[in-house]
Amino acid sequence: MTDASSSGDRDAPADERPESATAALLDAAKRSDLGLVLGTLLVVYLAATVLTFADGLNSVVGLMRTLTFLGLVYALAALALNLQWGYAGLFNIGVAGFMALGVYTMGIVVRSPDPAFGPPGFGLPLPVGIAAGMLVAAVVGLLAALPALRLKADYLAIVTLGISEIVRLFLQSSAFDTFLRDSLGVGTGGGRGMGMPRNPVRDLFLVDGQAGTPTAFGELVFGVFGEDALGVSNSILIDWGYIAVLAAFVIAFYVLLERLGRSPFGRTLKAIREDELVADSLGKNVDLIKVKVFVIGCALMGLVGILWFGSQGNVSPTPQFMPLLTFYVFIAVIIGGSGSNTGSVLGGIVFATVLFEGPRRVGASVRDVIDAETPPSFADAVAALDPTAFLAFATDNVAPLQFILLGLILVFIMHRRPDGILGDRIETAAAVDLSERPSGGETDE
Amino acid sequence: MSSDVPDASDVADAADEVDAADAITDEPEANDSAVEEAAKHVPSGAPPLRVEGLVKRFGGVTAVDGASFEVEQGSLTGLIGPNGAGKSTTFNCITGVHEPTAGSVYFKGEDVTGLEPYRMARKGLVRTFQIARELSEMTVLENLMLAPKGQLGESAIRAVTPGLRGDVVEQEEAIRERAWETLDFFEIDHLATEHAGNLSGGQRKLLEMARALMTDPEVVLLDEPLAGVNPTLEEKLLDRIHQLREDGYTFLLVEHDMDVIMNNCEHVIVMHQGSVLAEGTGDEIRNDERVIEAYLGEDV
Amino acid sequence: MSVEEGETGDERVGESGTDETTTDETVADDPVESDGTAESDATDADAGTAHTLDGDAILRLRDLDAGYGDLQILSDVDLDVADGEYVTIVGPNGAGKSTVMKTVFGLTTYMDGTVEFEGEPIHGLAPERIIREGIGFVPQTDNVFPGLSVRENLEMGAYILDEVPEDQIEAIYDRFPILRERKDQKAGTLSGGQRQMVAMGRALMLDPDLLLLDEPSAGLAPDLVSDMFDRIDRINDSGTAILMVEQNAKEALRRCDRGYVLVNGENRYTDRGDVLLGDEDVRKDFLGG
Amino acid sequence: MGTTESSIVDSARARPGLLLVALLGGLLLVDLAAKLAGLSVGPVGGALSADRLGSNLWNGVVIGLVVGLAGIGLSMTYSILSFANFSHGDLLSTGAFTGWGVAFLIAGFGDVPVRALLSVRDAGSASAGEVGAHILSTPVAVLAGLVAAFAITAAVALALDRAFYKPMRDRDGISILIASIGAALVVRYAIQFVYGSDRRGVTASVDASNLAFGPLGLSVNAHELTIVVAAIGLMLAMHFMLQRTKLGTAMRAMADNKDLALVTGIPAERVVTATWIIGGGLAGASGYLYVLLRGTIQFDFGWLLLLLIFAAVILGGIGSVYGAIAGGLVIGIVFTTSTIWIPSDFNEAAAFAVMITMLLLRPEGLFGGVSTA
Repeated sequence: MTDASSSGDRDAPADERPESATAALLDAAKRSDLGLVLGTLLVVYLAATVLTFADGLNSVVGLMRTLTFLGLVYALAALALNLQWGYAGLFNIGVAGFMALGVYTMGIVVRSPDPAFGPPGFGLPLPVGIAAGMLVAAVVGLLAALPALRLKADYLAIVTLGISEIVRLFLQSSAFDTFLRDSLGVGTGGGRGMGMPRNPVRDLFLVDGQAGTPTAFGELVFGVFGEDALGVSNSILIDWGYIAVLAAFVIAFYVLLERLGRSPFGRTLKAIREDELVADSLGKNVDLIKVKVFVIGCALMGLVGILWFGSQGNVSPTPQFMPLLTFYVFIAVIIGGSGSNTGSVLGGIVFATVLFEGPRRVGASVRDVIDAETPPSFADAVAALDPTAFLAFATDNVAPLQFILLGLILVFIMHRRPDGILGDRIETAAAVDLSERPSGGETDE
Repeated sequence: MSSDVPDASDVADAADEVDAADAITDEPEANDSAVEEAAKHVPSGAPPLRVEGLVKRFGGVTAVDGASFEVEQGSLTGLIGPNGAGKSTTFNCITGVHEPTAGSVYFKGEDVTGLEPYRMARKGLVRTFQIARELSEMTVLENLMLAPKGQLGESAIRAVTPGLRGDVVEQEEAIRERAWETLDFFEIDHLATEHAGNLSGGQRKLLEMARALMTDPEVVLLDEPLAGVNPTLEEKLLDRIHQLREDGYTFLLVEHDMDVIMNNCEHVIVMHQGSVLAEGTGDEIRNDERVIEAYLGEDV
Repeated sequence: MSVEEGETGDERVGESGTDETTTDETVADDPVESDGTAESDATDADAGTAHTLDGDAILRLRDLDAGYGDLQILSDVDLDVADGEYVTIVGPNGAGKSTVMKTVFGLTTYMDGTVEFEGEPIHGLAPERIIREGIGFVPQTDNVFPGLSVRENLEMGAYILDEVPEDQIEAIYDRFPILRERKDQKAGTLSGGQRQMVAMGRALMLDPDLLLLDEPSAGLAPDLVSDMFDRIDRINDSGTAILMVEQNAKEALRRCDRGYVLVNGENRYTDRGDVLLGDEDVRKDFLGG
Repeated sequence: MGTTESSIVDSARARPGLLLVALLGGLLLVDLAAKLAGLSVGPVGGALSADRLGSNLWNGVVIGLVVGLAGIGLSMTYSILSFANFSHGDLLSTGAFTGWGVAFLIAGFGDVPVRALLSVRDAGSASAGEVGAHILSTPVAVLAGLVAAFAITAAVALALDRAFYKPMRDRDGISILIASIGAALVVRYAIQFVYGSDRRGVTASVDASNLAFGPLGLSVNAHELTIVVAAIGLMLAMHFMLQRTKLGTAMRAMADNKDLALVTGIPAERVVTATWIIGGGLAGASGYLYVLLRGTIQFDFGWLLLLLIFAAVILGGIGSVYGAIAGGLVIGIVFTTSTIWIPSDFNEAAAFAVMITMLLLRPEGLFGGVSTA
């Protein structure tokens, strides 16, 4: 990639020469959205390889799996939020709540009615659960949107945050769990959460999802990559199978949202974001369109909740659905530049890998090479007057440092690059090419 | 270049698409506009716009105080008055931005008092803004393509469903063509792919009017279309307004440049302190003592 | 102070410069004389085309270009106000009258030209500094703090002083006695005329050399307008120079020393108020010709 | 303009939601009366002792005062700087940790290493609870901590303004709001990094610290009394500052009309500085008092309180200082008395629901706050 860009740099005419090598790289990558995303993933994989190279292929592939999974789920969430915020300017900071609604509804619908296995459910098939999850997220979104969209953006933010917290507190509540059990015969599991239905991808590899009895397909995959061949564990391979599904969803979301954006609907959204009165005066029913886009976005968030947390074995309201989750997604969108779908995918990947997982991995690696005992507290680390001891403390407590970094990056972006890392990517809002006059039309003069 | 007015025949294709769209689309309002669309071709005795006893109060301040007037079919009517006479508030009450405290607004004989701006636009009454409100992050072409009524692709489902998107694309092509023709007409076709935020003040005014026309209106309310426009462009804009009038559009024009009003409008309405002070031709108005007093101030 | 750039002005204009008594004579006492002057001098085109003063001016605008953002409203505006003088700016809607005033106070986008006050360039200064220099400003609308009492509104006018100038507040109560009665009432509950008094009082707290008034009669009931103009006359009589933008051109021109007619952001005519009042061309500018 | 009665009828007709809320409120009151009287008619009524209601109300007032005190700063930054400050909750945590560090230092000086005292944690033989200060045993330490909480938080708020918000002064409210989320992360996790993430007790237990008010059946804790006195004292000081000083008047003027303040010659930056000092200081003090009430401290408690503070401020009318206090009291009382009708799992949800209902029915709040943006 570096080669390609530097040669491109040399060939470029003087007046188009970008200012620096990084700018050149960005410039080249920008011309191909797919190239940009794949290039970023490649860099991430390279870094993952460097970090875990010594531990063998299984660790390398395992880390890559974790990073890819997180990158893709954040990309999905960012895409859904981008529809609301980037396209229509609706400042929804209740993302976590809508994701929770989606995944919990799915769990309740699909789980076995037998209370012996934890909170009982309706025992319906998974597709019904997914549809129900999206529907409930959409309906709550609708209830929130109908009155709240008349409010100013900062009020909408507070209302959506409040709704997200109300959802979490209900799911957390054992009283609510009891209430549901008494009235509907289903439960949420309260603070302990609930186990998620088996991932169908697992059935692809294993008969009835049982470890040790692979299907023909599983046999094939395990045979090529598995412990006896390349040495990658079966569970990691199955996870990669799920990642393929996630990737398909990312592509589907992307295509869906691009189509929405590149249509008269997207054009109206853009107009509403810029100037509601103009859209209104040109005959667009602004309120209806805002409600529509809010509801679509919430349904997608419900789906993202299912795809993300539904694959995690167990969900619990705290800490999984704290408002912090919403802010992560926001940071992903802001990094990529709100309004751009490519930016959202890229922002999701960059956030999850570089900002979310990166510091932990790097911190752990650095800690491994420091030969010092960790002081029990910050005050002790300072009082020790020993840089090594302090570093040991810092690398052992890398999580808060990472959040501080996130905060600083957020502020920095708002100060310096409000358009995100890709800069201002204004995407065409039409279903047809607008770059030049169609040849059929008369040429002027 | 000859007069490439995007008149009814030029936009027939697009208009047909629009009618077809109205029949299918799920929004009830669109059906109204389909009805209106049909009614448009039937000559009706009622004036396109009539305002009766319009009153608008904000708290204790009465901005419009019983204004009544009519705008005739196919006319270019001027609305003038000193600052604070209530012109803008009247405009906002007609277009539905404000709900009048009292009084009525009739569009082609139908009581449309208090309808939201988008419903007024769908009925065929569109307005421009005193300070041009271009959508600066959209290109000039996108600005224009936003406006037409009954776009199939404004339904989210149609916009994304593979089988239905074909119709959307087809209609988009027709709208694009019509947008280009409108740009030609206003001689801003060279700016089509420019972001509207990069336009000069005068060009923005042209864009506003072009965009308003893309809604296929019957009555166009122009709020100071010439403010901040240089003389060359001013002439061009006025010329376009006259051409469009001949094609059957009706204009109500608020403008502070008296010469423009006197030389271009066959009928002038003067507002003062929230109500209509005088009506007549430019010469009648110019020599009306009450008007002179309203403009120069009263003896106190 | 240099006066080289003062163009060959009209003699009539130069006279009315510094003397307060002149003000009284021309404006209040002798309407007959004004009519006479109008007859003789208003020979159309050449009447009142010099926009600057020969003598000293406390406020001096030269070739001023200004507007909002990239929208230029004023082009090459020249304007002078002499010490103690009463100057009004009139003109049709959208002529840029208020823009002149806001530009003096640094509230518009300055583009080119000079704004000098008492010999010092002031464009680019923060409003806080301009107030210190001795200019007070009464905006057209929203010109009181509605949640503050009358007295607090006045106190805010003297924020830059360390101590609240009690004697000045008393002086303003003396000037507008109704404000003394209402001193603890929230300004938001006052009538339009009383609010206008609060706004003027606040702008007078620092005893400015020049008071800018943006359409003081706007929104006032007709019977209050005359009172308002009388008050402005008295403020001027006590030595404060006035630069006023007014919609009610007739009354404003009748009362002022000199008037400027602005059309399309440019100087059109400058002359003694009564002369402009009688000029047929000026009238045409308002109603189109 | 009609008579008052007809305008009430009109507004009820125009706003059915309001009517609904009024009916619901009336129903709850009837139910409450029935419960107190020990009557039970179908779903209405039940049993409720006056003692329990009394202690619920008292607890509500105490929490409400703390929330209201915190809301003052949030309201001020909203009205004067025109943005919803999402880092305000973490200023509460800042005040609590720094203030309690100082209180510990004074209470436990000599017995425990200074570095442990300043980081509000146990060391060696002494647990945090044992070092813990108490208003009856170590009144000086508790009061000094309060002062320190105010001062240090004010300094932190000012530093945040200079670093994060000042460069964005002319930007739109949403951009600054997003930056404030970033600032919140920085502050919250800096606290975690320095003080650790564990929840720990801070107040000592002292015998006979409850004062009983026999006739009312109320048992009032000495710390609750301290909080009420301190919070009301700070509110009165705030009231005096706003009403009687030039700076306070200038703050109200800025909140009323920023453009006019500019042309009047009010130095905006100086007023902004004062706003951060006072708003931040009050946030720090309220965080400190909240910990005095709860007895435990944890790095993210301020953040968790933020929505309640927003609820209070919105209820009172965002931008109005007095509204924030009144809103705080309402939220506090809703928070504690809602347990009469619903499980205590939902008391926070009830407070948010009240806020959301308020926003939907009367976005300007009970007292019609300042409209910005």
